[in-house]
Amino acid sequence: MKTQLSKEDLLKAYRKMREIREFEDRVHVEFAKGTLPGFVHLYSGEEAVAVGVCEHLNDKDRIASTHRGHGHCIAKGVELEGMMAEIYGKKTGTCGGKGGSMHIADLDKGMMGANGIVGAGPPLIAGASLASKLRKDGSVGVVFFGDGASNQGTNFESMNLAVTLDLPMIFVLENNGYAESTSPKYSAKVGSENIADRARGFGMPAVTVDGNDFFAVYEAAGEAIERARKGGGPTFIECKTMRYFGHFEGDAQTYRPKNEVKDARANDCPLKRFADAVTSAGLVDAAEIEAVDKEVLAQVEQAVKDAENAPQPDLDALMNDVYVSY
Amino acid sequence: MKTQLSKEDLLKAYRKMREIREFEDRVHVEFAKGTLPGFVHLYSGEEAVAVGVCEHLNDKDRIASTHRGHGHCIAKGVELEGMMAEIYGKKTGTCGGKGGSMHIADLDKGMMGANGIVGAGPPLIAGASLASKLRKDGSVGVVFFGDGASNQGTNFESMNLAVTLDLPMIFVLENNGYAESTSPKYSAKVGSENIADRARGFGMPAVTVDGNDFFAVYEAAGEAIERARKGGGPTFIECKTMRYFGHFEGDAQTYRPKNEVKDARANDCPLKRFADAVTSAGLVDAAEIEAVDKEVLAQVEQAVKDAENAPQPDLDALMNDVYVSY
Amino acid sequence: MARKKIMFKDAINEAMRLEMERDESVIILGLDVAGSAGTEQERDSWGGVLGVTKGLYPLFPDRVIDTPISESAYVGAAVGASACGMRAVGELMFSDFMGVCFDQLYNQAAKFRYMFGGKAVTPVTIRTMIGAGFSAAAQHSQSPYSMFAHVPGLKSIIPSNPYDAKGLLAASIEDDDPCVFFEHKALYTMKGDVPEEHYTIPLGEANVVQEGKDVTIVALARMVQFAEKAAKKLAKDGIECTIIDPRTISPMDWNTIYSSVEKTGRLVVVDESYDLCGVASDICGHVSQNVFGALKAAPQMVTAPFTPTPFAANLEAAYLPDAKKIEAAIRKTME
Amino acid sequence: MARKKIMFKDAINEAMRLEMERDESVIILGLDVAGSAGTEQERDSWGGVLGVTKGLYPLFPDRVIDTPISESAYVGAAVGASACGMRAVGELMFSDFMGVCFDQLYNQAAKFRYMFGGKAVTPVTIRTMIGAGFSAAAQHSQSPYSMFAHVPGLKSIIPSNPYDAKGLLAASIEDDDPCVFFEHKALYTMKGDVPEEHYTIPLGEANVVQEGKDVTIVALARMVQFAEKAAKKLAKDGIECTIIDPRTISPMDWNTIYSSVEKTGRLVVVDESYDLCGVASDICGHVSQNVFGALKAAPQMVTAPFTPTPFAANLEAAYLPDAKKIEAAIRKTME
Ligand SMILES: Cc1ncc(C[n+]2csc(CCOP(=O)(O)OP(=O)(O)O)c2C)c(N)n1
Ligand SMILES: Cc1ncc(C[n+]2csc(CCOP(=O)(O)OP(=O)(O)O)c2C)c(N)n1
Ligand SMILES: [Mg+2]
Ligand SMILES: [Mg+2]
Repeated sequence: MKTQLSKEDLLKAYRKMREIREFEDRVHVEFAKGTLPGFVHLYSGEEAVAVGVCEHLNDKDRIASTHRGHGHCIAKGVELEGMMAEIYGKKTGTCGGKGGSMHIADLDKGMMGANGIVGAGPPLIAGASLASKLRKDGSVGVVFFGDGASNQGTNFESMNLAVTLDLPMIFVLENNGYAESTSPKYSAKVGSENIADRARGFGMPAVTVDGNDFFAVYEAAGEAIERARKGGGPTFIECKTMRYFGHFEGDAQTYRPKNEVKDARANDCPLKRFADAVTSAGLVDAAEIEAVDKEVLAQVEQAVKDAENAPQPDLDALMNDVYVSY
Repeated sequence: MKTQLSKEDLLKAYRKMREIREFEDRVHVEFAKGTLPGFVHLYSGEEAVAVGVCEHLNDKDRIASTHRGHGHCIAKGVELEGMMAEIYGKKTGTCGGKGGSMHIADLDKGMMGANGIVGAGPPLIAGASLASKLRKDGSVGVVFFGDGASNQGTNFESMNLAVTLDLPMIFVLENNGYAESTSPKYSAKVGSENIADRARGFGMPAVTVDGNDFFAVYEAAGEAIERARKGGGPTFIECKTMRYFGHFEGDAQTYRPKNEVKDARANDCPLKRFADAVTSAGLVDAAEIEAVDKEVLAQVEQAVKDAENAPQPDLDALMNDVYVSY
Repeated sequence: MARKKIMFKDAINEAMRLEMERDESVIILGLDVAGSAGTEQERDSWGGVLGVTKGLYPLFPDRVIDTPISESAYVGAAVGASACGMRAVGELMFSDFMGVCFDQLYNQAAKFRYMFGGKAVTPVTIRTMIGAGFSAAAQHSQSPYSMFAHVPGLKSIIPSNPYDAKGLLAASIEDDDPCVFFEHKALYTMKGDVPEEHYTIPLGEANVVQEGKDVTIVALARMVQFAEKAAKKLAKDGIECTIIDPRTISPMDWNTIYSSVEKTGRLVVVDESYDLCGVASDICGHVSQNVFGALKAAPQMVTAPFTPTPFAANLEAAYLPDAKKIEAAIRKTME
Repeated sequence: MARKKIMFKDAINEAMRLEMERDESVIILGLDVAGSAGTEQERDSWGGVLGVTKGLYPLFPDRVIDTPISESAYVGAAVGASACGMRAVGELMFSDFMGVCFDQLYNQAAKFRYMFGGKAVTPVTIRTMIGAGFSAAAQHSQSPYSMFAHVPGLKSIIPSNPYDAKGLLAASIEDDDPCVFFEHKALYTMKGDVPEEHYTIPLGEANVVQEGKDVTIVALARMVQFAEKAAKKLAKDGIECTIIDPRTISPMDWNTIYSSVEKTGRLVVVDESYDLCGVASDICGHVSQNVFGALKAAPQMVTAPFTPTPFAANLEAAYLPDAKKIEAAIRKTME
């Protein structure tokens, strides 16, 4: 295999993917125990998308995320300790326990929030990208959204706005084959195999890549982001991937073929594919991969413990931070 | 020229176009006198679109219109006497004076209303078309909308919904080169000459026709409507045309090239083109055309007089018809 | 009538089923209202995100229609179809999502009849969830019905128990005006006696849950339970409460509220949403305008504080009105 | 200060110009805010649909940005840009169009700060027209500010004269919270004294237009003029009115209203929108809760009837509150 990434970079990317996987798998377990409240949507299986894109970004670049936001947060550098505490609704959470799984954000890291409204991200990142363009600082905006969200008017309008204003903006479609229980074969029948074809009609470059192949995502994103940084306008990237858990935790997934996830885990896991590729190419040792796995496991274990033990928010937090001043 | 239309049909179509032209030109004059209130948007110049499409429709077929709705109303068979009275805000108006220019509707004629909200029509006609489909009565829904409106999320969402549900629905884009003062070259840069290319990406047939050529519109619409009636799903038709007046009455039109309208009136007028074509093909006599012109002139003259002399709505109309029951 | 108590959500399901049986023009549109669309699995896998429409697709496969995620288009389609002779029931999953499709309700459905000179009839019903209490945070916990009530042309219905839910939903679907039907998600599992057969409850008639001479409590949806709890507590101290559940806030049954206040002279309004331009201040305002002379004490509002809904359980508990806060407000009117 | 009186709309233009001069991060986004985009003619041909932004594009060609007709995208972009260090002024042409883009204000801008644990600052301002009186019918005449006021996280500003318009818009743009600025279209040509230089008027401070001992009138936007007219008429009969213009309804300056009612004991609220869940009933409700003891008579609301705005001139005139209706309401409080 060919890649321009250094060993350090490769291990960093792998670590991020592993952090996501470990984090999500653990949240899945904790949720099943009944210790976690609210609606929780997990990103396991889609790690190569978030990490493949975000490895090109720095804190000045902005991303907007979805209801399925943990992976984007971790990929963008939000600390998983704070995230875990947030999901537990604790004072030490990234948002002080006031946002929860669906609203984790860290603006200092350029992470503009998971979002409970499907399709809310594209306009926001159009704005972030406009700020980048006006400030001429070379930063870009990236919006992640699902195959279901790709049908929302806000998404279409934002594609058109990005083209009109020539924004440094990347649309990353995470086509995981389902919006809740509905397939894009029903809801986004674009007359072709790829939803990206619909985007191309808006007048921007649009590609479809294997979203479980970190390197495919990484390359497509790199090209798009570089073009955007240089004033070349927006790009649309469709990543075909799969979610390993239900739409949200608690979903019985009766709409899925029996072995879909099992097969994917066995044969198309983005982490395995990455590890196999880099080890068999001799770029990274298997032992190094295993060391990362262990470290991340321990880190997540600790994050859960800390979150469990962390205090609830103080009651006066209820009334704080509605406004800067009122 | 070749056409399947009988002489009677040709004269009927011409009469509709003439009614629109005469009606609008007269409203323009009356508005300038200061006798008409509110926002008024005129359709002069675009007659071939409304009539070319609506000649295929019957009262069971539904259309939704725009802020520029008089032409669609007339083409769909709404009586111009009631329309004129409506624009004057009189009791005898199509809507009893409560709607005005922006809300003329006649549901008995399948005319679901001019609309003050840009992009409101497509979802409504998706619903109308769904009703057609479920009732299996062979009726169709047609939505008219502008180049500006083509950027509204509702429009994109409705295209996708129409494809998803395989609706008997026709999207008729009236590309008249301006949304208020803004050109689609700016606001709908689709990466090609035609906005229809953007629609094609949604997975439905999409064509672009000369919207000032009645026969081109008529043929494209006929094909689409026939397909829809037979269960063949939605079609998108872009009609390139021009409005002869300002965005609304009172618009100084400083955004337009000096001779744009003058040239179009001289060389590309849909009525002239129609008359020339049918007379030179020997299908209709020039005298017959002139007779229609005269009759329509008189009809509009009378409509204005009647509207002027009609009574205002009774004051208790203020509180009526908010609900069926409350 | 002898059957077991059923859940609020099953009462809603039953109302839809009966309406669909009675009237071919009743259709359902929404996200995953059947489920599995486009997959190789059997349909009806979801029946709506919390299973409320489950089982309807197999009975009416043409009339339970899954849509892409595009609320403007499908809510608008429900409106448009209803203006063309159907009685569409559109499901807006959470009322929090109103912001992506409000135009089709507030400028279209609500205004057709008036703008078109009385010629339009748009018997659309929109079902949508409200309410906090599920750690669903700021964008899945709201109760924005006051915004709908402010719109002439719309009716707003807010049931508080399974019996009312069934009867009011049937009435909404049969009603010839656009109705927005707000379902409190925390009530979905509430059980109650519900006749199996079809029945309707007229829109615009409040339910007097209990009568007492000292104070009138007006409460909506889940707040009715809390009001009952508070009233029970106060009864021990000899304070007797009337509890009125308006059930619909547009039309509002002012007569029932006014005549109760004329008897008790005291008013407490409990609402899960905010006081500013909300239902609570509205009822206090109308009562003070129209039965001022009867008031013995300042009317009191018990509402959520003016903040988004917080995620953390302890904050959300503090955010919600509860029996204690209601009790305190009632005692205040008795001072 | 010695210059001629200027129009309300020019005062708004001036506020934007001064803010753009003072602060590079101020940008304007909207439909035809410059105009002629994509044509071969010179830009700035429109300056907004009624010319309010005219002349700004030539001064700030990068920062006056025309957008396609897609309110969700560009209002959302204004929000997003503002969360990233800009101070965007988004123009939503008519507030009636809120229904196509409300989510970006009500679930996004309004909630960021709270949901994100106090870390977000979103100093976006949305300018938008309100008001009837122009035969603009049901979809271009509304005043839906009560819906915005019901949303924690948003501020709602409603100026009634050129001086306030300039100072309040400057304050809104400089404010670090999301502001929605409602401009009554019938006031655009109203003239008044307006200092040429920059100034701000604090958000949340009512203006006491005049003081009188008998009755407190609270009125907004265009209704202030009507209230003044009614007060003048009543003054001849010896009835002295206080007129309060809240100027912002969220935050609402309750103190000023309450202390006035404490003095006069009588309240009339005039609002161009509807009573049901609107500002008028809200103010009556809050006053009755909080200064009940001071009230000598039932508070009165003067609002539009609960109907869409009719087109015909005679119906629209009957629809709007006016000095006569206000006078009648005041006399009622004096009975
Ligand atoms: C406006 C809006 N509509 C509907 C929902 C409910 N909802 C949440 S996630 C989801 C499915 C999203 O599917 P997709 O975009 O494919 O993302 P995925 O869950 O597959 O990551 C739906 C319908 C919502 N949150 N917001
Ligand atoms: C949602 C909404 N946004 C903006 C407007 C204001 N507006 C009315 S017509 C118009 C331009 C429409 O242009 P186009 O769709 O091309 O139609 P045309 O006027 O050319 O027929 C605009 C911006 C509106 N009425 N509704
Ligand atoms: Mg998906
Ligand atoms: Mg146009």
